[in-house]
This record gives sequence, C-alpha cells and structure tokens, in this order.
Amino acid sequence: MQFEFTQEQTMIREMVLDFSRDHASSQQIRQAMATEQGYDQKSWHAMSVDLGLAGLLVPVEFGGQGLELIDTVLVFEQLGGRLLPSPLLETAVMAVTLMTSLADEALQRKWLPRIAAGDCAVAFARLDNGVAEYVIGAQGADVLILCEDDNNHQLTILDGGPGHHHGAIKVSRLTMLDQTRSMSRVEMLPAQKLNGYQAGKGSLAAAAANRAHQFSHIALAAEAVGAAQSCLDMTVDYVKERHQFGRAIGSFQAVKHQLADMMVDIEAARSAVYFSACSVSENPAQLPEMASLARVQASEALTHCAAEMIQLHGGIGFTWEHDAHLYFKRARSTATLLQTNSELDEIIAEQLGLNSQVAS
Amino acid sequence: MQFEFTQEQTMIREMVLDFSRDHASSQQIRQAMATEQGYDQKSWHAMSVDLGLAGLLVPVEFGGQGLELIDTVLVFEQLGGRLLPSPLLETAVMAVTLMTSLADEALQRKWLPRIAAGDCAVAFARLDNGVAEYVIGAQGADVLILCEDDNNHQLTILDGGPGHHHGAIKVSRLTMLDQTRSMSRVEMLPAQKLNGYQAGKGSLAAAAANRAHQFSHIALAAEAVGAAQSCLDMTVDYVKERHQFGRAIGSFQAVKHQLADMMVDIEAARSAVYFSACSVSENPAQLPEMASLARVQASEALTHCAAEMIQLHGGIGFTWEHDAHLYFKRARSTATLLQTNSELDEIIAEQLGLNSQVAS
Amino acid sequence: MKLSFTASQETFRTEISEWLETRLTGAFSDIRGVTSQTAAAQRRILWEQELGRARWSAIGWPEEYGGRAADLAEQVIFAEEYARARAPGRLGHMGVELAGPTILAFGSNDQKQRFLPSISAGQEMWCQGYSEPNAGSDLANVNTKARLQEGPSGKQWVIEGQKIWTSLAQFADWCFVICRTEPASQGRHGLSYLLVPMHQPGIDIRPIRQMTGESDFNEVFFDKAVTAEENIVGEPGKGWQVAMGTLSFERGVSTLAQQMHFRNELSEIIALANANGKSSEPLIRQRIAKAWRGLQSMRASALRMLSHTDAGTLTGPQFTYKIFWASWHQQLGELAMDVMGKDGEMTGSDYQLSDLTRLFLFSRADTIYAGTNQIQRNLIAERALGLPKEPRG
Amino acid sequence: MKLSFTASQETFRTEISEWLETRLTGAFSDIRGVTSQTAAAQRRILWEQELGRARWSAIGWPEEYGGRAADLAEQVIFAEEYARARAPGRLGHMGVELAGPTILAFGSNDQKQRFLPSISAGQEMWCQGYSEPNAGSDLANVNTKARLQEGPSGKQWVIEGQKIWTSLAQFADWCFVICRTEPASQGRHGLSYLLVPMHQPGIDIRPIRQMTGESDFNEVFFDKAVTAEENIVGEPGKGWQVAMGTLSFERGVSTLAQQMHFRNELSEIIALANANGKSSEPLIRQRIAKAWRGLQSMRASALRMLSHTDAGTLTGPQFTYKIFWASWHQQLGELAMDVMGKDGEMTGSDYQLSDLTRLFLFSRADTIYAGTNQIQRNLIAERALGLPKEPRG
Repeated sequence: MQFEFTQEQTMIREMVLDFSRDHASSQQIRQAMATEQGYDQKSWHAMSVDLGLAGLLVPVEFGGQGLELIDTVLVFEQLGGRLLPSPLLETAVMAVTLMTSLADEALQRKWLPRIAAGDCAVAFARLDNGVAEYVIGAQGADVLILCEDDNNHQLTILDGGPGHHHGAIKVSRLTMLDQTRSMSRVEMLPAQKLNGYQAGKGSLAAAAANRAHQFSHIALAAEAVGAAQSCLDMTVDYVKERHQFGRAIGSFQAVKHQLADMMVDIEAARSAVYFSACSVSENPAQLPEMASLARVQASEALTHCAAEMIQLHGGIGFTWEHDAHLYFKRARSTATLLQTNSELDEIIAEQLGLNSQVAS
Repeated sequence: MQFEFTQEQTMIREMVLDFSRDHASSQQIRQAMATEQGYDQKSWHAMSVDLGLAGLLVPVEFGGQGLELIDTVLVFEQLGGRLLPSPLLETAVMAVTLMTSLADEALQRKWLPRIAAGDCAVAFARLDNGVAEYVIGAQGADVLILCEDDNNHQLTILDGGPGHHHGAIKVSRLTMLDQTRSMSRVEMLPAQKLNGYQAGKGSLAAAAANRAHQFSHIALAAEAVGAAQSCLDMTVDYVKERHQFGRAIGSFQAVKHQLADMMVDIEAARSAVYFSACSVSENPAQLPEMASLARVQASEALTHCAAEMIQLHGGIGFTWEHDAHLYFKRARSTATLLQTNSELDEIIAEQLGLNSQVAS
Repeated sequence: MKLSFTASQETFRTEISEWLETRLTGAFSDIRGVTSQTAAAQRRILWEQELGRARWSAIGWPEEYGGRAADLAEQVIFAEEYARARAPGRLGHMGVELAGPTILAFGSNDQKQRFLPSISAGQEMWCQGYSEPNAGSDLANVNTKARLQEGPSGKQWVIEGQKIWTSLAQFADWCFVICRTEPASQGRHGLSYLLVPMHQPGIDIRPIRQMTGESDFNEVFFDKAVTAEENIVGEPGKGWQVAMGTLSFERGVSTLAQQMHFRNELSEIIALANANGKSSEPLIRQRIAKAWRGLQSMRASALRMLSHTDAGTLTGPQFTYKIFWASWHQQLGELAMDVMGKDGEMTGSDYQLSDLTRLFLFSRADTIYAGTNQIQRNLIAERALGLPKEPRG
Repeated sequence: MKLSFTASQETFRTEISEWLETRLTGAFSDIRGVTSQTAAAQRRILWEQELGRARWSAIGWPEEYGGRAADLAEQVIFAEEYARARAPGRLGHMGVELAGPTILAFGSNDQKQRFLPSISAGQEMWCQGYSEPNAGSDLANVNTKARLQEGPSGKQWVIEGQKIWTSLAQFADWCFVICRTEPASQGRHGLSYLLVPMHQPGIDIRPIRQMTGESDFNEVFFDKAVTAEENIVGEPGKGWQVAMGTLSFERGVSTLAQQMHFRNELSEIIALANANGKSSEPLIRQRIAKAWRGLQSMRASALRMLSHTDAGTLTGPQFTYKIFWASWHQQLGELAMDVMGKDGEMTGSDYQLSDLTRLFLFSRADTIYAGTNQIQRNLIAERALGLPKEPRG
C-alpha cells in the first residue's frame, strides 16, 4: 500500500503543467472554442504527438505508454486546471478503453498505434433508435465509433471522420452553454448501410462500451478536480489583491471560511478520484461504483467552487471577459455529461444493495 | 389589505409573554416534563382558566373568545419561545377545530363551553386498524376523541380521560427524545364497544379531522417560529458575552454571518406562518397547501436555528443542563409530527398540479 | 391583519386590468412578457409614455407631478395586475422608483417642477451612477470627482471619473451621479448628488458583456462632463445621505412586481416538468414545493414590509429580504436547469439563451449587486442583531 | 500509487484477525461492538491488558516499550482488522495515541522507562487535561496554575484549577495536564506539560451530563493536587510546544479505525432502510449514496495522509479532514433519523437511546470538540491558503 505519487508521476504532472502554460492561456482557450472542429490543431498536435498523451493507456506493444488509469488521472487533473478544448478525453480514454476492452487484436493493431502516434482524434457515440444526443467530439473526429444500443450493441468503426460518411450518418454540431467541449448530435440516416469495421456486438460490446464511459467518468472527475483547484487558486489570489473598506477582502473571516470550504470539498474529491483510479486497476469489479464516486464527488466540488468563484469576485466575475464563467459553465456540463450525478448516485445505491421495491 | 398587528393582538402577545416569564423557566419546564400526565396542572390552569387561552377559537356563543387563527398563531408563537409542556395545542386548536368543523350543535353545546372555561384537556387520535401511534397528549387528557380512519372515519368522543375507559381502550405513554411534548400510543381493545358520544362519520368527519390536523400544523409552525427566535436570541446574548482570543466571539464575522442566516430563515418562516393563518380564514380552500407552507417553512427554520445554537454555544450547548438540547429535540419532533415535512411538501406538489405519473 | 381587499379596491383592480388588456395590443402586443434589460427598447419607451398619459406610470406620486396619490393597497393591486398582464419590464423604473422619489424627498421645488413631470410622463429616461471599479461593496469609496467651474452659461459642475454596472445608460437622458466634490475628503464625507444630462460629448458609454453573452450593464466614463450648478440634490458634500435615501426606496412596491415575475418563472418550470415527465421525480417535486414555499414567504414578507412603511422603524424582513430573494432565485435557476435536463444547456446558434437558461446564469448576479450576500449578512448582524461592527482596515 | 498489500502483509492480516477471533470470546465476547466511552469499563481495561500481553496494544512503538515497530501498512491492516472484528473501543487510547507518543517524542529516558511499558501493557490508563471553561477554542487561555514547592519527599508541583471535557477521567491513573507555571505569563508562553497521578485527594472528578442523558465527559478539579518535580515533559514554560505535538498525533492511524466504525453505522442504516422500505425512496437512496461517497473519500484521504507522514510538510487532507468527517458524521445522524422515522424518536423508558439515535445527538459534538468547524476553517484559510490572520482582540 502506497498512496503517494512516484517520481515518474510527478514528472508527468509537471510536463503537463508546462504544456498548459504554453498552450492554454485565456486567449488560446477562447480561440480554440471558436474553431469549427472544436479544438485547436496546433495544441492538439503538441499534446498528442509531442507529449504522447493520446497513447497514455495504449499498451506498449501498440506503441503506447502502457500506463495505468491513475497516471491518466494526473494528466487530466492538470489539464482540467485550464479549460483548453481538445479531443483527449474521447480519444485517449473513451476510445482506447473501448478498444482495449474488446478481444479483437486486428482492431487493436489497426487503430491503437495510430491513436498512440497522435494521428487521429476519435469519438464514440452510443445510439438509441439511430440517434445519439450530446456526443463528445464527433464534429472534429477523424474516427467515429458507433454503438447501436438498440441493435444488440452493434459496434462499428468509421474511419475518416463524419465528412467521409455523408450518406450514412449526419453529425450536427450543437452550440452549448459550455463552449469548451465540442458536442454533437449523431444520426444514422434511414435505409443506409454503415460502411465501417464491424467490431463486435452483444454483451461483450455492451460491457466494453460501459467500461469506456466509466473510465471517462473518472477522467472527467480528475479534470473537474483540477478545474475546482483553479477556481480556488484564482480566487485566493484575487481576494488577497482586492481591497474594500481599507482591507484585502481575503482578511474578512466570512470570505476566508468560504475559501476554506472550497478546499474541503476539493481535497475530498481529489482523494476520491485517486482512490477510484487505483481501485479500478486493482479491483475491476468495483468499476461502476468507483466511476460514480469519482464523477459525482468531483462534479459537486467543481459546482460549488465555480459558483463561489463568481460570488467572491463580485461584478468582475460575472463578465464575459473573466474566465470565471467558463468554469461555471464547465461545472454544469460536467454534472450532466454521459449521465447525470443523480443517475450515478443511483448506481451506487444499487451496488450498496438498497432494495428499490416499495415495501408492502 | 393590512398585514400588521392590531393593538388587541399586540396585547394578547404581551399577556402571553408575561405568562411565560412566570411559568416557563428552565426549571419549570423540566419539572413539567417529568410529570406523569405530561404537563404541570398549575401552569395549565393559569393558561386555560386565568388567561382563557383554551377558548381562543371557541365561538363567543359557546363561551369562547371567537378569535381567528391569526390570533391563535400569535399566542403559539410566544409560547413556542419557551418549551413549557401543555395540552394547549391538542385542546384549543386540534379539538376545537374538529368540533367547530362538524355541524353538530349538541356536541358543540356539550364540550365547547367546557373547553372555553379551561375545564378539560382534550386529545385527538386517528386510528388505523384500531391503533394510533404518536398521539399528542392522550395520557393527560380529560376527553379523548377517536377517529377510526379505517372504519369510515367514525368519530367517538370519550369523556373522562383514558382512565375511565380501561376496558375499551389502552393508552400507553411513550418516552420520546423530545420530552416537552407528551406522546402516547392509543389502542382499541378487541371486541369492546366504545361507550362514547357518536360524533359522525364519513366524508364530513374525515374533512373535519383533516382540518383539525391542518390547523394544528399552522399552530405548530407558529410555535416553531417562536422557538427558533429564542434560539437566535439566546445565542446572540451568549456570543456577546463569551470571549475567546480576547474578543467577544460575536465579533467574529463567521459567527455574525451564521446568526444572520438564522434571522433570514426565521423572518421568512414568520411571514409564511402569518400569511397562512390569514389565508385560511379568508380562503378556506387553500388550507392544505397553506398548512404545509407554514409547517415546513417553520420546521426547517427551527431545525437550522437549534443546530446552530448548539454549535455556537460550543461545549456548554451540548450539556443536559443547558436548554439548547430541548430546542434541538423539539426541532426534530416538530419535523415529523402528524406528518413529515416531505409528506407536507408532497401535498404542495399535488396542489401545484405536478403530474406524478411517470412519462411514457 | 387582513389579506383581502375592499370592494372599491377590487373595482380599481378591474379598471387597471381592463386598461392594460386594451392597450397591450397592436404595436404593443409583442412587448408582453419582455423582461430583459435591453430588448425592444424603443417600443418600451413609447409604452412608458402610454402609461404616463393615463397616469399609470407613477401612481404613488402626488397628482401635480403626474401621479394618482394612490395608497398602499392600490399600489399593491397595480403591481399585481401589471405583472399578471405580462406587461413589459419598466424601462422607466430608474426614474420612477429611484430618481423621482429622491427628488420628491430631497429636491428643491424647481427641481420637482423640472424633472418629475417628465419622468412620470415617460419623456425622460434615467440611469444610476453609483458603483465604481473600486467602490463595489464599499460604496462610499467614490473616486469620481466634480468641481464647480465657470461655464459658458454660468457656473457648472465638471465631472471626471468612471461609473460601472450602469444599466439602461444607453437609453437614458439623465443620470444621478455620486461625485466627490471636496477634494481631500474620504468615505461618506464630501460627496454630492448630481443630476447629469447624458447627451453630451464628455460622456462615453461602453457596454459590459456579461456571462450570458448579452450586455445589460455599462461602464460610463465622465471626461469633463458637465451639468448646471443647480442640478445638485441636497447640499454640496451631503450627497451620501441623499444616496442612501435612494437606496432605501428600492424596498417598495416594486418587490411585488418582481415576485410576479418569479411566479411566472416557477410556472414555466412546472409546466416544463409536467411536459417532460420530470414532475414524477420525487426530488424534483420536493424542490418545486420548496421553491413555491419560498415564493409565498417572500410575498408574505413583502406584505409585512409594506404594511409597516409608516412606522419609522425597520421590521425583520426589511433586513432579510434581499438575501432571501437573491439566494432563492439562484436556487430556482439551478432547479430550472435540472428540470430542463441536458437540453437546457443548448443555446441558439448565436449563443441566444432560453429564458430559463438565462435565469440560471443571470441569477448569479443576484447575490452580488445591490449589496452582496456578505454585505447583507453584515447588515443583519450589526444593525438588526446588534453584534459588534466589522473593523475597517 | 497502490492500494493493495503484499503477500506477507496479508499474512500479518490473517494473524491479527485469527488472534482477535480467538480472544474475543468467553468473558470478552459481549464487549464486541461496544463503542460508548463508559460501558463495560472494567472488562475493557482487562481487554487492554490482553492486547498488551500479545503486543497488539501499541504496535507502532519500538519493541523495547512493548510495541512491534510495525510499519505504516501493518498499522493500517491492524486498524482495519480490529474494526472488522468489532473489537471494543479502546479505553487505553489516551495513553496509546496521545500520552505515549508525546513521551516518546519529548520525554526523558527515565520517563520512557517509567511510563511507556505500563501504557502498552494496559496497566495504566490516561486522560487529557487541556480544555478549561475559558479555554475552549482559545486553547492557550489556560488558567490552571502549578508552582514548584517543597513536599514531603522532595520538590513537587502543586496544581490549582479546573479542566473540562475530560473523557475517561474516572478510569484514569494518570492525566497529562497543561498548567501555567509562570504566574505573569499569557497565551502560549509560560505553560508546562505535567504528568499527574489521578488517585490523590487533591483531585475531584464530576461527570458532565450531556444532551444524550449520558455522561462521557467530566470536569476535573485540582485543589492542591501534586505531582513529583520530574513529572514534567519538556522544559518548564515550554509546554505549549509539547501539547501541540500531542494534538498532531491525533491525525494518525486511529482515523482508519474511526472510519470502520462509521462504516458499521452506515451499514446499519442501509439494513434498516431495506427492512422498513425506506430504501425505495429516491431521496433516501441519494442520501445514502452520498454518505457512502463521503466515507470512501475519507478512506482515500486517510491513505493520502498516512502515505505522506514522512514528508515533513502537511498535505491537503491534513487540513481538511477534521471538518469533513465531523460534518459528514452529523449528516449521517440526520439521515439515520429520517430512515428510522418517528420510531427513531422513541427512547427506552429511562431515556436509553438506540445507537443510531445516539449518533444523531452525539454527532452535534463532532463539529465542536478538537477544534470547532469555525477554528478548522480559520486554520485552513490561514495556514493552507495563506490568507491574513484573524486579529486577536
């Protein structure tokens, strides 16, 4: 039992911190938000090719770094500190987890090396009745994975991004409150056959798809912890500088206590995220409740911290120009992404054996 | 439209305040808690006979004061400031409302003058399958009203208190966390006929019984507002006196803000209680939601204030000797009395037309 | 204590509601329900004039200034009916609710004659120049300066400085501005309350884009802006007292109009929950019930405040009302989002927000402007509960 | 980062769990699950001695003082197995967790020889003399005085004053007491850390009845109580530093034992909810899920703290853990009441409380003792976040 970071992990963390400093200024984030594909090509290249972050979870034999989820979590925590849009979550966590969960070496040999090389952004859409709402990253993806949940979880991999499949699918970019994450609606056009790689179906496919989402919840959670920490850090800096009534407002006890409560939530969430990331490697059966633990705990911390950030910044925190609203909107989108916090808590309730039948 | 107190109402309030000063010291409350019937005979006499509080809602023609619910609310608010056990709620509000809601002049002529004269304590039990759990005041009652909810709401009035009906009913005093309100279990003994006044049945009886409970919710709410105000007042006094770190602890901003939040909740609850009491007189159809409004709003305020009272008193507030725990326990019992706060909120949800069917 | 109204008051109610129904037609029919600060501004100024012609604009004012000397109950009835008819948010409210009452209370006879009729007639719009970048919660930390100088037509005040969070500045003809007129003074001393015409070269208005993507507020820069010597309310150097008088007028009947607006928002949430099935979720039901309780408590608190206006002392809700409604409204925004679900996070292609999504974002400002929650708690603790004052640095 | 244990650690786990299963039988079988401060005290002191004989009492201590020099992972395993076996709450914990480590860190060799073996053997029980009526949150405001005087067998400290909230005083043989030994001193200066025998005429113990009706705490009055000159830890006048050392030892492995206790409480709530049908209510399900998340977060935070013990610096959870668990436990008490329903408000005929009802009441103290939530927030704000210090009066 050792619950501290190794030197290697600390180095990864610092590397990502350096990246953020160069590529994730407020201005860079706002430029990336405004791009058509939803992220900035140059920073994605730096992230995926130069730093190799897309291959974190890709096994070494396929050219990846073969690391554990806990290492990935460290990367997402650091990246979460700034809200730079990128397809890293859907590519390096969601798609890679899906692919490594399938016992299909041909598939892995075909796509995992490309992902590890930083060669493609991948998105994953789970369709019901031919439609998937709120798909992360579909617009800017080079590869699109579809899981038809209502058709025995048929998995199909489409190479070449949405533009190459005009006849068979329709991808519509959605304009969302949180502009830092690109979301789309994906639709299969009626009476068209998908011309892609058939990657399995049935319970195995469903399990892999669920696992892909659950790993994503943990990465999302790490991102949220990093974002919440930024809210705290930026607010601490502000209240030390801002003077009212002849004092730094950070000297008012009520302000101090609000900041302390933010730290309490953040530390609990951070512990939960590290714990869940370690647990699922050592104890895969716990994945459903561990994914819920991390996501909800971190999402609630970010919701709290982003709201307090605005409150403690006063009027300036309410402006478009200040980044506070980006964190506030990110907090909202995190609380509902893939599943809502309530739905995730319900998974915990079931795992705890809480009987849902009304007593007679 | 006039939402301020009349001079007469202000006088009633001051009269009750005087009564509390004489009869509701901490010691007197603790003595009354320990009595077998659950209240102190002398203070009940002073309250019901000398002050005539038992007859507040009794029409003038039956010897009462013929006042409105809003006047009664003022009395309960003041009495709620101290937690003196008495059968006033069940007698002056619950029983009187039940009786005046029935179109039975014989019944009214028989009992209302006795109640108005302060001659009897009355309790009201709604039985299901022959049993009523958590009946207020049954042990010390001189008159017991039973409503058999599972027998077409058959209403029966038993004169002479539980001791006189040994063969037919069994009243067992319960020892409760909140010792300031006497609670009992009332049970009809099998195969025994109740030898009492048959006061009606059917939908009229059910409506009267519901009304009796709803009026009681509003009186309970007033009591809770008074209790919450006491929590605030006593805590304000304490934090002005108690010094730590060379300052009165009431000079710490965090403490000040906690007290401010208590006042915010109290004022909202007080407004809600006055409003609901006026509304139900002018607009009887709104009684279900108005009863819920008052009870839940006030109960939540008291729960908040009693907890903060303990917290801000520190260790001393955790002792048996200090009255803080009496308010804390009263807060708990108020939140579940007759109906829980959740059940009452559900009534509001229904009145607001919220469809409870799961959408298909 | 009585909630109901007399028969003649109910007649008054009918009169208003019929008038509103008749007039909110034609060119005015599509400004019904408009609540944003800036939308359909030109039509809403015409609507102000329509109200003014019928003496419905400032009914509590004396008749000689265009009012009806309406009593409290009538003002309550008017506010209720105005909101019930979904008549548009009042572009004239800075004049009717703030500038006008201040001039009535503290202004000279000449000022009353000059300004009040044009306010109640909807002929001149107003805005407020209080906040500054360094005078947020610390309202008295005013740096905008004014000095009396000889001008082309007599003495005039020359103003230098910056105000912020000025809503409606782009539509305003006049601004009431707190300025430091005694150079060495500090805090509440040495301030004056000036009435400044907005249409002049020395004034520059820059919209502030807020987190909704919209611009409801402005920065107003004063660069040698001028106003005539006589356009000062109260004595020079005594502007703080006048300004505080203005702030206290905010706790009036307008509260009821705001509540009717809140009620409409809650109704929209209920309708949506019934439509999308969220109404069957116990957690949502409880939160809606709680929101309704809060709304009723606010209505009751407003009635307590209004009934108490003559007493000279402050009653409980006058201390607690602001923080209650602001926090309540913020929670309503969160509830709205949870009822809308993920769809509530979608915007129009140009980031246009639905009313309920805007509520979610905009309500973050509710706990900041007009006294942050922190300032409100200080006021409650110190003024209502008598706890020791927070030391200044 | 790794959560799992090595094979040899798992062997160690088996050894403990088997030992506990064997010994918690016979006369010890009915002290399983006893967690109250005072119940079955005599048997639990014998249990302390049973632990001591097998060197399970203070496993982290050096072997020469009766420990096993167990490493961190072994301490974690022991805490887990101890709680899993529902072995009773440790009556010896004041000695094992506080007095002993303090003497180990700051005591003389003679003191170590004299006191440590009898602590680890369960032969001498300890209690803590820190709090005073006027030294609650302001721990340094100590008024209990001690002066060095000639006694019948050499110099001795003579102690006058009062301590409060002293748990286990009635079973204790010794008390570690913070006294003011420099008459004119104030605050943290001039205090000394004395070890005082409890069995002497100058000491009077009075139980404090708390809101549960039970008495877990005491007042301890010192009226010319004495202890030998050498029974001082550290230098005279430097007792504050020693006392702070003791407090920091509270953030150790015992946290894990506490968590196992919390887990048992949560399990009881879940079982009850399943039994009485409350488990089907969505609100209850969500609250139970949230409680479980909190518990897991605490476990993870404890592991972070424990893994960090050698680093010299403090890590985040060391600042935030106390307020988190205390607030969590309070909410668990409220949840327990809502799951029990009205039945949870019933007591035994002599006001005996069920475990879950006691939890509801007793957890009110969790946010008060060992640093109120207010004090914890100050510490976080000032020490972890570097915000300006709260001024003293």
